[in-house]
Amino acid sequence: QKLQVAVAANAQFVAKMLVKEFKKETGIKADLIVGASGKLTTQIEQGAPFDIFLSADTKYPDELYAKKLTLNKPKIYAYGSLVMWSKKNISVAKGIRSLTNPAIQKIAVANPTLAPYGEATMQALKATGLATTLQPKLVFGESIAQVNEYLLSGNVDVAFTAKSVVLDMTQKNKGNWKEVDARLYKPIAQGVAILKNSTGKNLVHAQRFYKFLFSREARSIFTIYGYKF
Amino acid sequence: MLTDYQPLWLTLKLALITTVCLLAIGIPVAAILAQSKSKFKPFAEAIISLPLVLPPSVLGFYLLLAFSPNYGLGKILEATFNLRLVFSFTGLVISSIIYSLPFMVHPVQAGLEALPGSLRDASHTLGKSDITTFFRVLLPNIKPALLSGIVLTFAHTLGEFGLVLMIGGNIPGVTRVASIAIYDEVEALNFNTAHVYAAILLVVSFSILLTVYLTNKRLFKQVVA
Amino acid sequence: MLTDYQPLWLTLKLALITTVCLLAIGIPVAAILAQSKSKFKPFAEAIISLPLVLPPSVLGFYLLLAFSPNYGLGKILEATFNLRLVFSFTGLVISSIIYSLPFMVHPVQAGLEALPGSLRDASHTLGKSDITTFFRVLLPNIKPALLSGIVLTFAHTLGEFGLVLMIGGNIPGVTRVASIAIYDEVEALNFNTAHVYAAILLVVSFSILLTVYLTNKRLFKQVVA
Amino acid sequence: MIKISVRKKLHLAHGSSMLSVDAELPAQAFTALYGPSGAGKTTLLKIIAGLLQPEEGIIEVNGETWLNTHRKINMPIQKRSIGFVFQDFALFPNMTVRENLLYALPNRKQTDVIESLLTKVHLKNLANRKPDTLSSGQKQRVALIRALMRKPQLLLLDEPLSALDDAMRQHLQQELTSFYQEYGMNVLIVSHHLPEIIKLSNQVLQLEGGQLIKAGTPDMLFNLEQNPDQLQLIGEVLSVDEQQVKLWVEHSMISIPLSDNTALWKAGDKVTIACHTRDLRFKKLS
Amino acid sequence: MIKISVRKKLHLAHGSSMLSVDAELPAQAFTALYGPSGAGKTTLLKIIAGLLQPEEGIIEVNGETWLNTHRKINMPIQKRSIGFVFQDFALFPNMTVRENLLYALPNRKQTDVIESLLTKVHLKNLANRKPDTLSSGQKQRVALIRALMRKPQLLLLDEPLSALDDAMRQHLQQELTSFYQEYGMNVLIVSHHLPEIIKLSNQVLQLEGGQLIKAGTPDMLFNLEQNPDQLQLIGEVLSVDEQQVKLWVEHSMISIPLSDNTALWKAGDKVTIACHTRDLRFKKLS
Ligand SMILES: Nc1ncnc2c1ncn2[C@@H]1O[C@H](COP(=O)(O)OP(=O)(O)OP(=O)(O)O)[C@@H](O)[C@H]1O
Ligand SMILES: Nc1ncnc2c1ncn2[C@@H]1O[C@H](COP(=O)(O)OP(=O)(O)OP(=O)(O)O)[C@@H](O)[C@H]1O
Ligand code: MOO
Ligand SMILES: [Mg+2]
Ligand SMILES: [Mg+2]
Repeated sequence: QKLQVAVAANAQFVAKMLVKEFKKETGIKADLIVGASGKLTTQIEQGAPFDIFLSADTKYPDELYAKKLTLNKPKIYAYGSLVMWSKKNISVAKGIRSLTNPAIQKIAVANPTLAPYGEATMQALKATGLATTLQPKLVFGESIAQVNEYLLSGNVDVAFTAKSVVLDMTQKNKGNWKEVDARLYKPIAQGVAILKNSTGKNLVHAQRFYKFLFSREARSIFTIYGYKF
Repeated sequence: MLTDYQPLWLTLKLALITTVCLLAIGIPVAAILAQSKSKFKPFAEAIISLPLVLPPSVLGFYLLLAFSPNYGLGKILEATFNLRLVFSFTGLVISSIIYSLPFMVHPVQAGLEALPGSLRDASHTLGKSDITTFFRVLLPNIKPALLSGIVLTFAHTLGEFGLVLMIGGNIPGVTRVASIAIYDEVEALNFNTAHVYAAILLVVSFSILLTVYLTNKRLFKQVVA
Repeated sequence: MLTDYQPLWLTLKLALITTVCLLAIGIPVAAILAQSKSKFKPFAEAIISLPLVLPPSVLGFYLLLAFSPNYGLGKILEATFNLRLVFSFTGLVISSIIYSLPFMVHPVQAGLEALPGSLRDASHTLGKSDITTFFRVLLPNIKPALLSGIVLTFAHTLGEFGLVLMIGGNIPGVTRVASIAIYDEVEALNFNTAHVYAAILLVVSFSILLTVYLTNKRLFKQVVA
Repeated sequence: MIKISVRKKLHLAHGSSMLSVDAELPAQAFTALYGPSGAGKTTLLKIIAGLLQPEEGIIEVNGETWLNTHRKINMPIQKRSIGFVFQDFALFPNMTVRENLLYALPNRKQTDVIESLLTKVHLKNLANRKPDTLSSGQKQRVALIRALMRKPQLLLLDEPLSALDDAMRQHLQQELTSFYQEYGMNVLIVSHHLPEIIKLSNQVLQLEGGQLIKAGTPDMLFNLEQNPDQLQLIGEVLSVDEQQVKLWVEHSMISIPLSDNTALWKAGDKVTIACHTRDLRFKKLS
Repeated sequence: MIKISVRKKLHLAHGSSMLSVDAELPAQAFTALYGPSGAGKTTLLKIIAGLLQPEEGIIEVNGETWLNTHRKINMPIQKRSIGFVFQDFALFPNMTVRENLLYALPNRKQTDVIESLLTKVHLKNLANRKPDTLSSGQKQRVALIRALMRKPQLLLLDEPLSALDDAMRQHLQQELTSFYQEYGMNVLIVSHHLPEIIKLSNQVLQLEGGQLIKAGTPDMLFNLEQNPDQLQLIGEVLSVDEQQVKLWVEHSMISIPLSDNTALWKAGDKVTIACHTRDLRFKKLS
């Protein structure tokens, strides 16, 4: 059976590359299950048959560790960055302040109770003091992934998403983006853990993938996608 | 823990508005289908039944594109009426109407088709127009079917989930309906809140259905006895 | 772009198995309800219709609790049979059966109730048992209703989304059915793949429905002419 | 005067056939439509009412053209001055008896018509009942007076008296005759009860397999005036022995002594039996 | 011998009433059930068949107890040796005529019974047709022979001949009589056609408002005398005017002068007509 990798939505594109590279190196195939970190955590608690979990923060893997659902203490594999991504004709060059522009009608944010990137977005908005002003413009996606979808289908004008997403996407020339001032939100430390569910061959594979995540090859891929260490 | 009842009220509002709109739309559609002998009737019936079998994610995907201000319809709406349907209550109402259409049309059409043809004929031989015949003879005689249609539409809209998940945007007070709230609370592991919402929806849905089945029996008995 | 057809096959498999199981379960249930005069009948009917109106997230929530290896039923199943229903294909089949139950029971029950009572009586006066009467007289005379039941069940299972999202997860080859794959591809921004899946489901669903409506008309004509 | 000339394809049990009727009925005729099941009687009535369309046809009633397929005239049902009593009565279940009648009344103010007709058919007490709570005889009477509300030029009745017990049947026959005379209208009634036809109608149309095979007065059609002093029957010889001949006549057996006349008879022979009415003895059945 | 004693609550139009019948019928009786619409005829037939349950009752057929509510005996419908011809025929639409008969046959090998009965009712050509393509007369004949497949001790017929044209009615009357004699069974037939009852039955039960108001032979009930020197017929009064009475007797009309005897007659009355055989004139048909 293929390795089952539960991955936070912000990392879905980088994870795809990682899995490809991992297969090239080891011949081990892996499936990605993408979702909001909180949703994946809930599913793991319900007994979802995942082998390894790449979260968007450390809170969720720690919670699983506390409930003895992981094999190891979660470890940070990368730090992510929050960006603002906008449609072609809308500028976000002035950062969060540019959101007061009346041309911006809808702003997509990941669900702060399920997605760490959503939580970070709300922190940034509050820190700027624009949270209440912008409130009527906000729409919430299940995860970063739905936020991306809302922007790409043209239904919102600005989306708060992960840098890895825009780096993947802007190659295809899709709109403008601007990094959110890193001082406005708590650093997004992304943790990984091998899960109790993983047994036999899959556990061996999970352990190899876990190790691979901290390898030089993996790190260079993470770097391409804008992650820091 | 304090429960936020707004999603429940919103759901109720959505179900009510959808049902009223579908009464106005569904009854004429059912009436036309019931008396149609056209060879295109099966096509029309298949299209109307589509929401019954199509995944909400398919419908949601198409609506997302259709309503998007980037393309076609959505663009026109935004340009002319400054109306954006995704992430708006109006959008939910429109998609609920599409989604619940078969739940209104089917029972009413079946009711009309089950009426003996001689009732319509008799009214015609008494010199009455199609409209008079429909409102004074046909419609009053399919009350149980009409009731079924209303109740099924209402209850089914209470239960709408997939579509709202895709085009709603989870905006409290605007598109965060009860079914979405439950999903959210479950995913956030707030099982207690989820329990409250789920229990309320379960009780409401069950009560509505039970009323229909008990009433239908009674209505039926009235006709027979 | 290369399309992964596995979700479509998985969906087909789920729909087929569910339909076969529901034939075995739904027909007896419909038969019992059709001839019941019990005062509990409306309760049974309301319970069976519940999946029609209940949000998939409510049903999903309760199934999640029931199936979860952390509590009651799920714990027992895991302990005694080492069977885990959440995030498994078997779990999907069971929840699909619950979810599509009214789609099989309703048409078959309606078909049986619409048969003139004298057919059953006549068979009894000819010395035939209930079972013989049911399989040789009643069932063959509700072919259109039976066909509707089969097709609606099949098509409705094709379209299952909310439930799978909640208790199936998104595990390739196990629970990643087409409706979920569409949702996923849309979120992965692979709109093209989503288009392919959606178009296939749309065409399949529409063809099935159209066949039913065309066939029902033909079957009906056969009876009348 | 009513002129009917219609052609319509029928799907009969033995393949398709043609309903083909050409008839002229005098003004204020009480016409019976007679013929075996499936002959096309109901179809003809519905064509006249406008409920079915013939492929080809002309229908003229009292000088007004209701249908002329050549001249593309097809008067809407609502405009045709008809009253139709359906085989299943077709009372509106949602309305009481009085509401059914009120619905049919063209001028809603003339409710005294309703009251007088209700009284005439002894339904005054039931005026506020819903149709489903009425006996079939009562339903039939409501259907009949409802059809009269418009004072139609043509009353179409589809087997309105079949499957009723004799008392009820006779009561309705009388009422029908009196309405016919009082309103001076045309009546077209489907019936396969010969005595009823003879009693009620002054014109008969006989249909068979969609074809009009006979038309005329009941006297002409059923040879009634042939020999009213003679009773004519047909019997079958059951047995012949030394003393007597046993005959089967209309489901009873009689025996007669041998004679010259009967000498050559043998079992199975068919025999006509005649009797002068003065030799008959009558007794009313209670 | 058949013993019936049942009580069942009926929901009549005018409120609820009681079906209350106590009767004993001799072995191999051909019994007619007679009475106005809503009297409870169909209900009684269904109780005997076991399709309806009375609140209280005893039914014994040829010494076998089918129902005894006191002794809590209630033989299942399937075990009762009955043939039931329903008002709506109840042929199985999914089976051809032959398949309908085959389904009813207890021993699937004796298919020669089917062929001989099909021949007897002139349906051999239609054996492979589905019921929906048959005329109502043909359907009725299939229903009748299907009910005979089990060679039942009791044949129950619910208005099997109403709403049929005369020719078809008489044909089926003859067939019914011959089956009755050939099979030596009991027959219980619902009919409101008096001549038919007198022609066919040797026992009559008259129901009204759920009550058995008269029982006996037709001779007794309708004051007929049986006499081989007498030809007995039943006629219907067509009209009464100043000079004469017109009567409809067996497909022809006769008229007789007014007399004291006929003074109180009115149209629709049923009349027995008797004639001594010496007054009959016979002529062999060639
Ligand atoms: N709309 C129609 N078009 C063509 N054929 C029809 C139509 N309606 C009925 N028929 C057929 O025409 C034939 C005559 O039907 P119709 O109902 O007129 O008979 P009927 O004389 O009224 O018989 P019954 O005495 O049994 O009522 C039947 O064989 C029937 O199947
Ligand atoms: N199952 C039942 N229980 C109680 N009452 C019934 C039941 N079925 C019928 N009735 C009522 O009993 C009365 C007699 O009905 P039934 O059908 O026996 O009459 P019938 O003599 O056959 O009349 P018809 O000549 O019209 O067929 C009717 O008024 C009917 O409403
Ligand atoms: O990657 Mo997340 O869990 O959607 O913030
Ligand atoms: Mg007819
Ligand atoms: Mg009856």
